[in-house]
Amino acid sequence: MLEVRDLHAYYGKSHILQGVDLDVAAGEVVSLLGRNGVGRSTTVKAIMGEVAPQGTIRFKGKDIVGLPSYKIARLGLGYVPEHRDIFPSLTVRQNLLLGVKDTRRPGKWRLQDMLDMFPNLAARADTAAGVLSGGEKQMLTTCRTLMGDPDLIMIDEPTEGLAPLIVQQVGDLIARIAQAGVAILLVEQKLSIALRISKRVYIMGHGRVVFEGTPDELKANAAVRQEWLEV
Amino acid sequence: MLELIVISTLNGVLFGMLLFLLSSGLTVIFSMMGVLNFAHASFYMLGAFFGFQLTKWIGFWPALVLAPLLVGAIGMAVERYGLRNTHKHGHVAELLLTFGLAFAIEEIVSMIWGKSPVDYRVPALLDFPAFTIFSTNYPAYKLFMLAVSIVIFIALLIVLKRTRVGLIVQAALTHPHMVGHLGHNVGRVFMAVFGVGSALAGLAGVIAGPALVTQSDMAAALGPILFVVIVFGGLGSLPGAFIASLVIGLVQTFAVALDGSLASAFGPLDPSAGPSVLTDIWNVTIAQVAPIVPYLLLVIILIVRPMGLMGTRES
Amino acid sequence: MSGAVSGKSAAIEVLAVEKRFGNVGIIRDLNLSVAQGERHAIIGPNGAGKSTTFNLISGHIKPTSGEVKLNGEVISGLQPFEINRRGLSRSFQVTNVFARMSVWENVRCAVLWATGHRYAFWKNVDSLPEVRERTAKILDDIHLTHRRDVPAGLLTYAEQRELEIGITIASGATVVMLDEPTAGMSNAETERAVALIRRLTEGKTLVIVEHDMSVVFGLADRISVLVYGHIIASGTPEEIRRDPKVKEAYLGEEAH
Amino acid sequence: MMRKLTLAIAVIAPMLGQAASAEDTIKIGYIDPLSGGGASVGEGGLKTFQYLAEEMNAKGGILGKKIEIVGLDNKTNPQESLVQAQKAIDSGVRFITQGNGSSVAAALSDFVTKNNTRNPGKEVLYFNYAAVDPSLTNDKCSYWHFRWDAGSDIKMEALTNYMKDTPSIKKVYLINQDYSFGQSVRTDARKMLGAKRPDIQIVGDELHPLLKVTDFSPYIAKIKASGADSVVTGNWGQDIALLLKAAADAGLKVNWYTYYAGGAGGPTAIKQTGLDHQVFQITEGFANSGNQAAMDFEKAFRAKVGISLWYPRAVNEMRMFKAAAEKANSVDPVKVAAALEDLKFEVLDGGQGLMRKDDHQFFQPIYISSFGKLAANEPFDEENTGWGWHMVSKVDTAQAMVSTTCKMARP
Amino acid sequence: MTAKVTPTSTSASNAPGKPAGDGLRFYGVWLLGIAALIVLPMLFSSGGSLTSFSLIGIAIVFALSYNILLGQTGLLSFGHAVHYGLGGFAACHMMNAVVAHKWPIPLPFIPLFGGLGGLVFAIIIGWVMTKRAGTVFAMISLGIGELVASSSLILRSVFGGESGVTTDRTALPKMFGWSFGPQLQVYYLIAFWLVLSAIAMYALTRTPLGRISNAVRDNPERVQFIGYDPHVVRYLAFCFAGFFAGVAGGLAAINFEIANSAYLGAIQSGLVLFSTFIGGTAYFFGPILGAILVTYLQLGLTSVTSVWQLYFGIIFIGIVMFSPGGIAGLLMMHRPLVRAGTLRTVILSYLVAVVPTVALACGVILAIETVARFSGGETINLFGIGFKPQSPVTWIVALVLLVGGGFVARLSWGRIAEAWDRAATVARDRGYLA
Repeated sequence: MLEVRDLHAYYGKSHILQGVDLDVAAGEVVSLLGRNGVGRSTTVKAIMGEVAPQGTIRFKGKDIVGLPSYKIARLGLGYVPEHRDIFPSLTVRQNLLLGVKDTRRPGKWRLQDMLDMFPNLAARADTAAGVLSGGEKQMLTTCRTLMGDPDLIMIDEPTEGLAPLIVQQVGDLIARIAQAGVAILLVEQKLSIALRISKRVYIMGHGRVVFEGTPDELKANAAVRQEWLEV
Repeated sequence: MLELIVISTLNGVLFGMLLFLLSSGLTVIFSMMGVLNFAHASFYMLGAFFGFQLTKWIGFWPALVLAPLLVGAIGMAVERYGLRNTHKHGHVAELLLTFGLAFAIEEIVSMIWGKSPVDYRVPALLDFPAFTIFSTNYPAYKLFMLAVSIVIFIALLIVLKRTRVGLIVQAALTHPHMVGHLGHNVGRVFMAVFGVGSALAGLAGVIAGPALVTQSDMAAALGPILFVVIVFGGLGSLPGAFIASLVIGLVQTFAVALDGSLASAFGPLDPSAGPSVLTDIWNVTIAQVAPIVPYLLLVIILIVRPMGLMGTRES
Repeated sequence: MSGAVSGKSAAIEVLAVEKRFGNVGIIRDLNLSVAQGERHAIIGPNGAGKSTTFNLISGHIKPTSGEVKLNGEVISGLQPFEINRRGLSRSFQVTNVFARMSVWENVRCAVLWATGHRYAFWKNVDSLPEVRERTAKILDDIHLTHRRDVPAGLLTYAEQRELEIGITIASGATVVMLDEPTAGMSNAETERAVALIRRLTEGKTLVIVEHDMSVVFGLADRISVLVYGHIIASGTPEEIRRDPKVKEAYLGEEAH
Repeated sequence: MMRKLTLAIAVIAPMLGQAASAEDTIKIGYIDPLSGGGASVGEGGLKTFQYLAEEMNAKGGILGKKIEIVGLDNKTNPQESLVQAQKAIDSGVRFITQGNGSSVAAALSDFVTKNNTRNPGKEVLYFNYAAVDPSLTNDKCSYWHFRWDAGSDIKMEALTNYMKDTPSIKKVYLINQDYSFGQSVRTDARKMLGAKRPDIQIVGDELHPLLKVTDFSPYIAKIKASGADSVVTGNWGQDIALLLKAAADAGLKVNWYTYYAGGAGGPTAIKQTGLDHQVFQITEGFANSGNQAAMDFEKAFRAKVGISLWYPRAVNEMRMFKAAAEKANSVDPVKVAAALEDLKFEVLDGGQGLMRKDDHQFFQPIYISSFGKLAANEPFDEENTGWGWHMVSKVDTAQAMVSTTCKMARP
Repeated sequence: MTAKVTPTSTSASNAPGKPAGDGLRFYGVWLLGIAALIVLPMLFSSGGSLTSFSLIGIAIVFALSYNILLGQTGLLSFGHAVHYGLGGFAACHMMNAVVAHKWPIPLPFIPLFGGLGGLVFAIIIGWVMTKRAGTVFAMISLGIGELVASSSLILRSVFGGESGVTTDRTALPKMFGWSFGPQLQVYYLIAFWLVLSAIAMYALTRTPLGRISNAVRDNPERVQFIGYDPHVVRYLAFCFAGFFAGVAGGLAAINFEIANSAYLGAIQSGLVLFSTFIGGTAYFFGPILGAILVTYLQLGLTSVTSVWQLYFGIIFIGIVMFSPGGIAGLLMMHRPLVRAGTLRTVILSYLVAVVPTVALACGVILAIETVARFSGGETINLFGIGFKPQSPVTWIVALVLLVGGGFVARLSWGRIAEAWDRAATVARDRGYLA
């Protein structure tokens, strides 16, 4: 469904992505792992058109390089950014409603489903989103993107700065999305969730993919973990 | 005394609402795009002249609808072909672009309609005194202006807070990229915002034109006070602009009503001292300085509270 | 949790500092002590409050409660420039150089206050020998002499990071704080930067926030681990490496 | 080579002064706003002078020389006026005329005086057709300045002479722009009314900032509260239009004694407000004055230029200039100036006028007229409103004379 | 203020260690400028030219003083004329006082008092104004500008109401036997002060304060972490700007022998902003170019067309949109190419573009003038060809020029861009362009 070939990206003159290749099939859960600063976030930003990419990016067979991000989004590619850009002055409900791309064509995720799924959000449906806790914000942004009915959702560091219990909940949410048949590209630093729900994992280092395999293969490969992931 | 207070209050509110009518569009544009549109008063002037011309051709009421639309279209063109390209050079460049635009528009207007005031009249339907207090008439047209201002205020609040478009606009204010990632065309949203802001200025022009003088220098005369209103109220805050309009309207009206000066409060200075700055300051009445009081308020509030009355950010 | 290091007097002491934004507590009961001449690294997962800690110490933001001391003197509540004048200098995580000025000018500006020229408007800045020498030395140290006339905004990312370090140490501050100095650098660049930092901070107190563990372990005498605005562990690199709490915080799993 | 270069630069540089053109034309520099806020007034004046020049040229000009009006835009800015005056003098202008803005007039008068002392043989005369600040013919008077408009004190003299005989006036409210002209209106009114009709009560005396007020309702409220039956105001431009509008809106029923209600946009505003014959104006002439020659002139003027004659004094100025030149048999400014002193002249609207030697102020009959529906014998309306000026009173020259404090330095 | 990276900045151009030839060239430029100032009145000796040159000189000092704020420190002021005006009033009052008290102060010293007038006000008001930069500063300056301009009409004893304060420059004690009556002498006085002020302001950019001002402009936050209080830096820069604006005002007072409220107003503030921005704020000589051009246009355009303000607006919009670095920025863009020796390709493409661009400009001018003069019916004189505004021929010519010129011009501009890219790539390869 998503095909990335030889993706390069620059910040000014610095060559951040140096030829990334990755694939996500329909309905597949794939994790993109690696330490900070290796270019994981830049990869998803480049796919969304927020960072000017060079190379080939195909989504559902369509070349999306150079498209404005709203057009990419409308093709069915959802993106939950790293910093959980909620709209702080809007209420939770309004945030969720903004995820809907076209009010005339309701998608498979409805507002009520979301609220039912997350009693926390339901309880705060009409308060300003700015006061939510980090975990709730993560739920909110992810749900908001789901409201747009994506076929593939890219989630950047959903567990960043979250307490272990909340991390667990976020993991559950992602698993549920996967069950619903939405493909997921998960950018993570923590191994636990990624290994639990992914079908395949990529590990990035220095602007390239340095490892590709199943979670089991990764668990087995201590050297790779030691070199690219651990402290 | 009571009479003067009642009438001054009424006048102040009416004038304040006129200010709000004029500044609402400016606030909308600033709050959404961070652009201080120096050409706003020029769009107001365009509205007045379009209103005048269309009234001549098709009557006031159709003009009331059509002229703002025209001005809005011009505003959208300015955003699309001017501001959008300038955006990368920063807010100062954007501001200067509108500064130049104000110059050009004034000249274009005077080229087409001349430099004398045009005969733009209150529509016959509203040309009667609505009510009388203390034997002072209040013309229906002023009440019409008041009503339009309030309707615009409420409508803008509803649009911004309640409608989907308003939500997108508000969201785009803080997180334009995110809004794009959700599949909304942010560029078009900004263009529309600028269009609406300009159209509001145009509407103000159509309505205020007959009440004030419609002339090619009307923009220059009103421009600065609009900045006072929106900066005083807090940049980008619609309720702030509303309150600031009222405050400035009332302050100015009551200042006129007061004849007090330092001399009347503390007695005249020793005349043997001769003329000096002190005697000038001593003898000037509050009424004399009424129209510059807003600027004083502006400077004071910016020094004390740089974000303005209701603002949340500085720039 | 992280008591004062015995034997040496503390260069930086953070005492029970708390920082709240609205209702959200970003930093909770933060205690940290960095001894004179120590190289101290602060690590922790994203969003733990490392940069906020930096901002609290350098005066960029004011603590809600608690105290920060520099060489025994309370500095919390002072303006950043006042703190800087007392001998603390910091860099920024996001590159924060003077974009339209040349590399030479960038460094020279950072030298001016410390050399006592302050707001002088009667001196020709080009004919101040000690300023020139010091600037030239720093440029040499950060290997940017060949780029001296290029506007800083046009440098490569790594060069900008190096310039950032140069500006930070230019004032000759005794306490240097570097916020992710190698973020976004390639391996080779990182190695060079580490060597650079090691050399330039010789004999100074260094506080560094870093993600790259090779940098941290290569540089730091002591490490503090910050999680949720609170320091959960503080000790030598070996102690930290073995600490199970740290592993959990980082990898989100029990150590196995 | 150098000459060629100079020439080349001079060609591409329009500002670098043109060479003085042929000697058989008399150039009159018209310095007034031709762009910006005051342009509507300035353009009207320019057209008037151009019309007068054409008319004279058709009759052989002055002493056989053609008259050329050079329009110079001063943007109502005193400094800009001085630059324009300098440019004009460079291009051979020896007579300048200006009217809008007392600040400009003061600057020009001062400039001309200095120029004439510093450049003997290149004297310049300044004909003032509309700046009415009394100081120009009193403490700041200059030998090289001649004024055809009646000073504001003269107009007030005429107005108070009329008011003296109008017993219905009992309570007067003064509202004026806060600058020298407005203040002289106010102080003269107080002084003269006090002397001529001590029983009249001044119930209010307001100064408001010049051209800064957008809403006069608060002022109207004050006037109303004061119980005034008459308002005296020197306001002009939008300040008079907005004032009258606000009055009409509030239903204020008073008589308005004004200096400039007839200015551009004024009649339109009065008609809009419906103040039928309640607005009075003090002028040295007006369209329906009843004088046949004046009315013929008005008719021809309107047919050609398309606006009404705001400045009968411009006619007096130009014709008197011609008379003086012919009397001196020269267009040398020094000789013309001498010939103008104490020159008697039959003004456009009838009656004898006098250019007083003491202060170079022209004295002439003053009219008080009201604006409203036209009577049968009044052919001229204003600004296509269907309303026009109607004679209320005529004050003869003798009755419109005031004393001067001018101590003129003569060459 | 968004930091904009320009290819080369003021600071980069005069870093020490430049080759000796550069130093010579540097002094050469200054000497050439001074020589030009001396020679100019001999070439153009009419009173009008002298007045124009004098005004341009004053405008240059004023614009340079404004650039201390805008270009050097990044402060956008809408009220800079306040200092100019107060300087003018101070100078006028000083001149009158000198005459009244028979003080032995000759005229050439008067601009200094103008400067003090501007400075004193800056010292008083500046501290609170410069607390913040950006929009807040801009708006305060707008408010202060309006307040002072309005007060000048109320405080009559100082400002003389709207007719202002007049003075007689010839009444002061003579110096070298000059009375300063003739415009030529005034011109040389202005030229002298122009050189003095320009040198002083240039020197200011090379002091620690000047450099730190640039740092505050680029990044006020970071400045705090190298020991400086940006507020103090802005305040000092503001005071210097006020002083030199006051000098300019003093010169204007000498030139016109009058000071009035028009000196203080928004129009004057707007003009200096125009001049400085059009000239370019990134280079010291930018405001000089801008002041010359704007003053020239202001004096020249008004006698050619009645809609000069429209052309002003169009030029300004064009500069903002297509060359935010101003004329100076446009010129200096070529410096790396000159050094790399690749300018030729670009120049050729310029030559190709000149014809259609001029045609387009003529089309615009013709169209505007046709509309402007339609009712009046005056003939439009374009390069000696007369066009009647009512004639359809004129409209067709205008339309053809507009559309045709516009179309071809766009094509040729595309070629310029290509030529630029080629030249710049070469320059970059040769290391002349970062």
